[in-house]
Amino acid sequence: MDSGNMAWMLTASALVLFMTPGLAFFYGGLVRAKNIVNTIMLSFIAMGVVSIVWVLWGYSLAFGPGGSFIGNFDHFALNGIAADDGETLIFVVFQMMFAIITPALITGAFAERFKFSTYMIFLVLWVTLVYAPVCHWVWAADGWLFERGALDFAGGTVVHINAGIAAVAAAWLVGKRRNIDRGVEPHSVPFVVLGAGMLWFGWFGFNAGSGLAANALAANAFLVTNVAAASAAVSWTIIAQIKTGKFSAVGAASGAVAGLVAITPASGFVDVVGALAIGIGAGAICYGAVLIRAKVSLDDALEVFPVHGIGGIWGALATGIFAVEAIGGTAGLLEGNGAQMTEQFIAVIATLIYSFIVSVIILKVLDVIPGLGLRVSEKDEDAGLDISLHGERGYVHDGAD
Amino acid sequence: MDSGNMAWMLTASALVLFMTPGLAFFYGGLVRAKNIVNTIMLSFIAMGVVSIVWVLWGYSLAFGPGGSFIGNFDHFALNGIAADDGETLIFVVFQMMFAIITPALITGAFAERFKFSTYMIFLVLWVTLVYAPVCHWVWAADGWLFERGALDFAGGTVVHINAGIAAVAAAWLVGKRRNIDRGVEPHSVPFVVLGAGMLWFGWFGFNAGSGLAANALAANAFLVTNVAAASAAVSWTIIAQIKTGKFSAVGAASGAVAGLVAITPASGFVDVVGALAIGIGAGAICYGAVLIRAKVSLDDALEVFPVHGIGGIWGALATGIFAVEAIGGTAGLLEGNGAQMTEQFIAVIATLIYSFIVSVIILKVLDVIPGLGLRVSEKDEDAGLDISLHGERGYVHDGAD
Amino acid sequence: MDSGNMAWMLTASALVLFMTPGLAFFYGGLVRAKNIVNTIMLSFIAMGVVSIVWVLWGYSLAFGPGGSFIGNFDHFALNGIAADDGETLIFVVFQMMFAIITPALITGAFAERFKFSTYMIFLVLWVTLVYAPVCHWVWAADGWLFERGALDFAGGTVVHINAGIAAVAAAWLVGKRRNIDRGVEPHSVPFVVLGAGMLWFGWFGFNAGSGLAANALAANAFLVTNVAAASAAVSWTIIAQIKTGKFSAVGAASGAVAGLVAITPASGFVDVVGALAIGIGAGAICYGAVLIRAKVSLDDALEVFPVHGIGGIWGALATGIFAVEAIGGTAGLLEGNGAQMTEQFIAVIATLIYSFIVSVIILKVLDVIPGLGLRVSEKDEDAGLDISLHGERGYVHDGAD
Amino acid sequence: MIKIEAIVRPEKVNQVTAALLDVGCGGFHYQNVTGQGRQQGVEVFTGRGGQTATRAAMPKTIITTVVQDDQQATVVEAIIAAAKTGDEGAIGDGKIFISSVSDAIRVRTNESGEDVL
Amino acid sequence: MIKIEAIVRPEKVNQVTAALLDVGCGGFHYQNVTGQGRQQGVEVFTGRGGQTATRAAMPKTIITTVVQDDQQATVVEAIIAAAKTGDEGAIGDGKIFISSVSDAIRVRTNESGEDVL
Amino acid sequence: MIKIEAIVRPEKVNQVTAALLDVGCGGFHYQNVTGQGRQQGVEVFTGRGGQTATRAAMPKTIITTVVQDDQQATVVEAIIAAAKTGDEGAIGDGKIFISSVSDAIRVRTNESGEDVL
Ligand SMILES: Nc1ncnc2c1ncn2[C@@H]1O[C@H](COP(=O)(O)OP(=O)(O)O)[C@@H](O)[C@H]1O
Ligand SMILES: Nc1ncnc2c1ncn2[C@@H]1O[C@H](COP(=O)(O)OP(=O)(O)O)[C@@H](O)[C@H]1O
Ligand SMILES: Nc1ncnc2c1ncn2[C@@H]1O[C@H](COP(=O)(O)OP(=O)(O)O)[C@@H](O)[C@H]1O
Repeated sequence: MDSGNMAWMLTASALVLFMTPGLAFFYGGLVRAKNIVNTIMLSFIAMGVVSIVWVLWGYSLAFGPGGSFIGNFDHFALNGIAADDGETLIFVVFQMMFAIITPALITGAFAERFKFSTYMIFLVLWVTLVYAPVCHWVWAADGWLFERGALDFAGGTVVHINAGIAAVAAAWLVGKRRNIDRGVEPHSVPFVVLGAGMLWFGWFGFNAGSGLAANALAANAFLVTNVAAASAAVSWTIIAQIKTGKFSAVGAASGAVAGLVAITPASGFVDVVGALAIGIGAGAICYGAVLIRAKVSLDDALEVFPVHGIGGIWGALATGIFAVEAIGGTAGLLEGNGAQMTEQFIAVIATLIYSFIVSVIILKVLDVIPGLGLRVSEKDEDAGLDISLHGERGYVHDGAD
Repeated sequence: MDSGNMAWMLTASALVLFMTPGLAFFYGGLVRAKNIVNTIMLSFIAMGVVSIVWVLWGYSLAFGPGGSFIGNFDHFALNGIAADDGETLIFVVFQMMFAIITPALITGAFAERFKFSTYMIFLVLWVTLVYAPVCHWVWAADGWLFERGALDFAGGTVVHINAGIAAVAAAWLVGKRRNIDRGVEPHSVPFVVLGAGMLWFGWFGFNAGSGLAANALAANAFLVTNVAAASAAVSWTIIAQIKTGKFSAVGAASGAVAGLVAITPASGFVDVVGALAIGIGAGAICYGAVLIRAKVSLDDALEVFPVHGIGGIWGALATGIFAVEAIGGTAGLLEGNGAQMTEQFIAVIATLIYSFIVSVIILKVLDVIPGLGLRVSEKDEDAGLDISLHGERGYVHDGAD
Repeated sequence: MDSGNMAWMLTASALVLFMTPGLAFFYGGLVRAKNIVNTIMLSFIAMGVVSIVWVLWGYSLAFGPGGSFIGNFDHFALNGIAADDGETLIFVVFQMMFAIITPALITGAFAERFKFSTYMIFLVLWVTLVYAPVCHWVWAADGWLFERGALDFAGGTVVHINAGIAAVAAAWLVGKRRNIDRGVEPHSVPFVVLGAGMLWFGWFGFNAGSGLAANALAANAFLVTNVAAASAAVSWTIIAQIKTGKFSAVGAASGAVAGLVAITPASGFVDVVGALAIGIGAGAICYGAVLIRAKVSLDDALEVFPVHGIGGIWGALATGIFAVEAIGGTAGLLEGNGAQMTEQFIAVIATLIYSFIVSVIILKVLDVIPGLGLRVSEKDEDAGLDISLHGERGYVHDGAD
Repeated sequence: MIKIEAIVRPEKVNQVTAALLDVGCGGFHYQNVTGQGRQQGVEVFTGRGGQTATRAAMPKTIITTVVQDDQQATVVEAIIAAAKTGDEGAIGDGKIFISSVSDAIRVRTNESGEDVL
Repeated sequence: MIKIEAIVRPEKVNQVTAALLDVGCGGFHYQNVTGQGRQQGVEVFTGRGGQTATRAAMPKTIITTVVQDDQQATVVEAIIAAAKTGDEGAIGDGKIFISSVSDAIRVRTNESGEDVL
Repeated sequence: MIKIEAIVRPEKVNQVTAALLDVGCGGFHYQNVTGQGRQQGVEVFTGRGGQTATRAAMPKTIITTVVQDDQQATVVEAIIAAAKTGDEGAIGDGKIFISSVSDAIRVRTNESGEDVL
């Protein structure tokens, strides 16, 4: 790997890492003030736990030799990777950052009521049993979806659909929050936008880094990433404005994230016109999905499925529609390659089914283990998780301190 | 473009994008708590709207072939840019980030009272009719200022003087805020400094990226950028301290921004001694400009003209004074090339006049279009724009939520 | 320097600069709300003052030719560095960022009570008399510790032990804060985690940039940096949970920082297994050090010595233990090179003694100079430093504004 | 006219205010306070998260409503029903203080007296 | 001695407090509260910005001043003049409550009674 | 029953509340307010940090405790001792207001009267 590509991959890895604190603030701003510490901590501790899992066995399961379904333990603790093999080392690092943020995304579904101790174990199990296999299917050279030719440049299926559907499982099993009939006003809109800004910034590493090189493909990925985020932010904002008469900043931020989600699988395959279509579509579709989600009884608190699940599905299909052969080497539906759509469908469905089922199993098991369980007590939920689980108040402004 | 240069330009583009959320927080901290969402949103939505304008026609008008005044529509929707032309693609991206932040800078002038719907249209018109032409003059190969030899390494005229004088037009036409006779205390000093930190960080991409390569010139630009920011922060802080007896953190942050503004045009041409002079001068001059601005009746709410306008003018002239031939290939006044000062003057004056007049016309037109208008109602202004325009409160800490 | 290495060093320099605002927020969140502006400002102004000192004489003293103890003034104002010598220019920049954050780290010790005017002079003196020499010893080609072969890849001794022991001197001489018997609750846990996220992100530049190239060594440094931060965050969190029953977010953030500190000297020498050991150790050791510090009467307000001093010592020794010859060219104790431990010990002890003594002398002198003095008045301390020294309130949310 | 001040757990505010409207209160206002009574302290982390300290003063919300004298019993009952934890109640559920108000004036209309409530 | 508590729109605080000083009030204090009266709710976004909900409880500020009995009329008038929206007033302009205070003590000097105000 | 409201410097809250517990107060609550009395203003920066303005209204904390009538003197004394700056006191140390409370009810138990305090 030449120094230029290495320079970019080091940077891209740092950028993707920075997305997880970004997510902490994006999610943190959306909850009530009494749960801010907990919400931030759900993301932050993922940086801790998942990094360890990844270097011990996660990477090996995801990218080690094995079968078409999952790798093996050959690279346990990065065994067998030479100290001067920069290409592999930086790939381990870059992929680690993806493994961190994926389960952190799920936490939006069960915000404001999940047991923290159980969550730490959930992280270990979910990365091992769900993330690593799906990652292997899509990105490992011998993964079955990779071999079929499903396109997922930067993680539409592996990261977003995967997290989105696991979020459904989690929201369902942990149950509805107490006392939210009046709706929950985000306690800090600035934090939501700060988080969105950090995510947008970091996403350039996510998408433009996924070609593992600093070349024209990376520049294109960067361009379309920005355009999709922008157009989804605008489309969500305008649609919400038409419906309510107000320009929601949280909506603009959510739209940007929806656009970023949708362009993720497509960023190595589409041009700027495709990006505009994907972005505008993402803003509209995910906004609609949020409205529908509000009508069903599933308390996916921070809309993980409507944004990451639906946004990811839209992106995966849109990749099949708008792929431009001159860019990523594969033509899409609009260039006459309808077959690609089938592969995209298969990847989506397979991820949805596998991730949902295994996530349910993991959560069910954690629920019945004595001393664990998914949900905090009513008393702790009412008082807020910050005081009850973390012994910390988010903000202390009173005269006494 | 080799992988090293591409790596740096990808990074620099991400850094410049990150400046806009930085600006959102810098400005957001300075306003009253009831307008925080609006202020942040003015910057954030620019990332949306301008990105779309830029890839559709903005880039083409700014850098497409045309005349010495403006480009044409040849590259509408990036038409004619090959998928493997990384050099052009990353240039489109890098320049897009400049087009985003420039109108976002203007928003400081009309903070706390501008109609948001009108603003979204203003963004489209201003980038098209003011930003694109001025950008063409200065940076396109056939731009008239470029051909005359005016020096503007990273956007002193294109970005800062341009935004600064448009800010005067906007503050003048939208009128004074209600009820500010007691002065407005920044509602969140931490956000001001957070924003300044993000701006300072992102500015390395702005200036050190403007040579479009990772080489000694970039390293020098990085160095002088940091030195000018630092010395302006210190000079503003000390001068304000002498005058008032207090060390204002907002002053230190404003000084840093003033220094960054002033070094922007110079960063490819001066050495570290020039940077110290430019920085110290920027802190003193912009501080004085703020005091003078407070004496005239123009309610440029967040001091856009004193900092970006005056700072930009000082930087443009200082470039002519301190340019070192060994660095950027052009000598300045101190090295005996007095003629360069003339070019710098012409660029400054041309930008001031053109941007002011066209900004006034745009705003006047928007003011009279039925259903638009520049200013929110008194009731909305009093209640705060967050609730009235955005349906959101910045901070919700009360017991009920 | 090829474009790839230059690209990475530009990026790494920006990342390290970004750590100082990160530190401002990390520290700022930990203090009481009435001192937030002051605490942030202590870090922010270091970006101003130290940058100036560094380019004028700091770099020259640290890296100019001279003796084994300190450089000389040959490179005053960067005299003699050619405009096209990118390699030296970027080295000046990269090292400048280290010189900025080191004294900023010390400020945690005397938070909430130090005189700001005295602090600005302290910055100049400390960087000149303590930082520059120690930096010279360890990193200059003719530094005596460098010549002996002490290993410090990215600044365990130069930055962390150095700041940590100066913090002891400062906390001791400035004395205990008033009215803290009930303990101080951090006033903003979100800011603490934001700061920790920014630090973690920036630290990739710190450590992976310290090889001055984008190569396998940088990738390894990046990897072990992340792993150590992660494992220390987890170990601190779990140990604190076992002791108290709560999952402290401030603890997780502090653990991450402790891990980052400890891996700093080791990051160019150890592999992932070493990083896990160093990280887990750092979390446990620094947590214990905080508990012990709370028992002695030294009011090192934000635990600079327990985290940076003890964490840095652990890292320096652990480098000697876990160094892997295949990575950094030097074997450690576990590979049979016990002699390395001796060098590590000498570097630690020398830094502790020199930094402590000279810091004490500087502070004593500042204390007795009329008009200076270390500590604010009781009245100013009680009212909070924000209002009394800075004329600013951190947060203004009352109806009147 | 009397003023009823109820200090309750912050998480009960929505229930209590809904209950006030149900029994015909014309208005109310509430704000966060820090309060201490018999409630046992909670442990919070101090400093850098190593040490903990016990804080007995806890976040509470005080809800104030001015009503006619004869509404006292109804309103107090409504507040208690809404603010109590479970059937048993729990320490820290709060207190209600009653005091007299001599007049009330509506800013908009200059009206005064009981009609204003 | 009487206590005058005025619940007003937050944006009126500067005017009201200036008016208090004008009519010779010796001091006051104010704080943000959330209040609900007849004022119609405003629509706010909830959750991720898709849905909206109506909130009738709105940010208000309560200004408290303790004055001598005979100042009641002057002070109330001053507050009304400063706090009213336009000439007509608007729903939500606020309310003023009067109650009696039995004593006032100055911490600095231990003085008590009307001189303290 | 009387209500004692002490407006003190924010930095004195811990001392005052400790003093309240010492003299046997059953509970209290406190909150931040902005207050103005005779205290001279402080200069603060406005806008972008160039200009300054004088603000006379300063952050204060109001501590409220309801006690039995006969505790008035003890409690007031305790507050003054804890809230005063130095031996002399300083302008801005605060004020204490006393008013009467007609009843107190404990949410948890429905008890009322002096036992509740
Ligand atoms: N005497 C008092 N004066 C003012 N406030 C009080 C008083 N006693 C209790 N409070 C307030 O009521 C809250 C609940 O009181 P507490 O004694 O904890 O509950 P309980 O009455 O159920 O035992 C306290 O946190 C405090 O805010
Ligand atoms: N009975 C009451 N008790 C306490 N506060 C009240 C009461 N009625 C109104 N308020 C306060 O006064 C504010 C203004 O009341 P509102 O009824 O909206 O205005 P208006 O009196 O102009 O119709 C409310 O938001 C609330 O804070
Ligand atoms: N008449 C009053 N009504 C209500 N609050 C008052 C009154 N006078 C003073 N205060 C409050 O008491 C605080 C201290 O008053 P101040 O006059 O500054 O102190 P001192 O009594 O020592 O001269 C003020 O900031 C204000 O909050």
